[in-house]
Amino acid sequence: MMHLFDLLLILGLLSFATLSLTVRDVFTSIVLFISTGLIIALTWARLGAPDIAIAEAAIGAGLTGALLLAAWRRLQPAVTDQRTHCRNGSSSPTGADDERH
Amino acid sequence: MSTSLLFSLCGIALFLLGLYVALTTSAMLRRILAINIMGNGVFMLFIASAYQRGEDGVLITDPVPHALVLTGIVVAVSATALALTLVCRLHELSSASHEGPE
Amino acid sequence: MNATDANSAVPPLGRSLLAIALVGIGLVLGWALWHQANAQASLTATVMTELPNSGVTNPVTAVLLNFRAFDTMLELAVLLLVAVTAGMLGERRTAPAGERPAETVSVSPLLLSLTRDLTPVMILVSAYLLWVGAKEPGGAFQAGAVLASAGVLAHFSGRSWRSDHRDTSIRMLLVLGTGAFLISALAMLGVTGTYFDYPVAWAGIWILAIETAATLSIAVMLYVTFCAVMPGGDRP
Amino acid sequence: MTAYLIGLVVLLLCTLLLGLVRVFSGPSRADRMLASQLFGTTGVAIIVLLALITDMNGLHDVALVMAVLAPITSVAFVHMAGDEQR
Repeated sequence: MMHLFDLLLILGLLSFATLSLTVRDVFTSIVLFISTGLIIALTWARLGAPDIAIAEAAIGAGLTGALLLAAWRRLQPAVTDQRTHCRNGSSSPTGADDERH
Repeated sequence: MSTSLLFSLCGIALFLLGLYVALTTSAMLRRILAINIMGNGVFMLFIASAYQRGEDGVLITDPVPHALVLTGIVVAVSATALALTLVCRLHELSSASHEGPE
Repeated sequence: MNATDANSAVPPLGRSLLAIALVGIGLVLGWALWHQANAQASLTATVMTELPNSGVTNPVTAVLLNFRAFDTMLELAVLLLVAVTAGMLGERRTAPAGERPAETVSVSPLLLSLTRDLTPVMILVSAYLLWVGAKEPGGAFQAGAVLASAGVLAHFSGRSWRSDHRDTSIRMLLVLGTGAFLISALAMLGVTGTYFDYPVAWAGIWILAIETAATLSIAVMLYVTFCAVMPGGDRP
Repeated sequence: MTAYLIGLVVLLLCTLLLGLVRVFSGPSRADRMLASQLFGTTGVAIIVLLALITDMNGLHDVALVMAVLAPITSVAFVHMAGDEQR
């Protein structure tokens, strides 16, 4: 029965990571990455490493999400940001949305 | 198949997945995410190798890999933040030079 | 690797070759792991015999703060380096703009009351993690991360901490963790002749003091790094 | 008793994986974000149950930290993307 839990955990981890790295929309990718961090924290708890699970929970829930969303906001080419003078509509070299497949 | 081996294989899969995406994608933010996934795969290999059951079924975990991974996680989030800062700065500079008075 | 320049997507042939190579690496790694599975070397016994001499009873904290304290000190130095670099980048971003426009940040009362209620809880959890780290899971890194999250929440609700890294108090806090480790290493060199060889009687309280310094330092370093990523400068 | 708890954990993990559908197909960004917050709640429940099953008291602290820090991501989301109409 615990084996089933392990298999589900690994399945979820791999599918979250794969989807997070392959989905087109960058925002969805960020949300999936935050969820991947949560599943990784569950995995540390399962593997008997509560120290690391606390660190992963604190960093994954508190810092990574805020950091990635802030960077996503700054990389948005279309959204006008009054704080910076530049407003550009064209895609940029490091632009967030020019994922090619 | 033991639990340790199962999660070790999962760690290897995560590492290879992250490596593939980091080498093939062209979007910077996604590359940073991929490198993070790679790091998590390595951490999982460490923690899975530290997970052992004794003869009487009681859980024995090796604290040294745990300490190493704890250090690694904090350094990883810090490096991620630095990479994000650099990417955002590069994006702002290049878009300013596209729009700028030239 | 031809994929590392930012603007070129890898052609399909390169992708499939790369995928084949990575699958090969995965098979080799899996094979090595399979044969390694029964012959594991473990440091558990060594740590457990030395644990009574370390001053704490949580083995992970003992490894981090006593047995391998050099690693932890260098890690704090890495964090310091990152915080200073990111702080400079954030400063460069806002400096040429001259006067920053006075922003009208409309913070909802819901967010303000959430911050007011949650910040003490976060500080309490952080202190609890720091204190309990000697016996049970917890310690400086976890406490520092929770404290930095409290700072992030305060930043979002418009009451940001002073985060200018040129500020003297912020500078003191930034170097506090690495400095505490250095001072402790040098003091132990004078007392016992080895860098991180604490006297057994004083090890517990000494580790707690270093951990407190490291917690404050980690929280401030993570917060300064976070502020560099936030849009709109260091301060909202 | 332990078998019952393990069954409960497996069930919760299944619901968590089903939530992936909403993240993937949610029409708006808020839907995706809320699904991920729901993962956080489910994760706290799973960790508390794991603490009961494996008899590891340190896991309660994991659940505590996770529950206390969960609002920060949604606050960040509202701050960063709350003014959009999508």
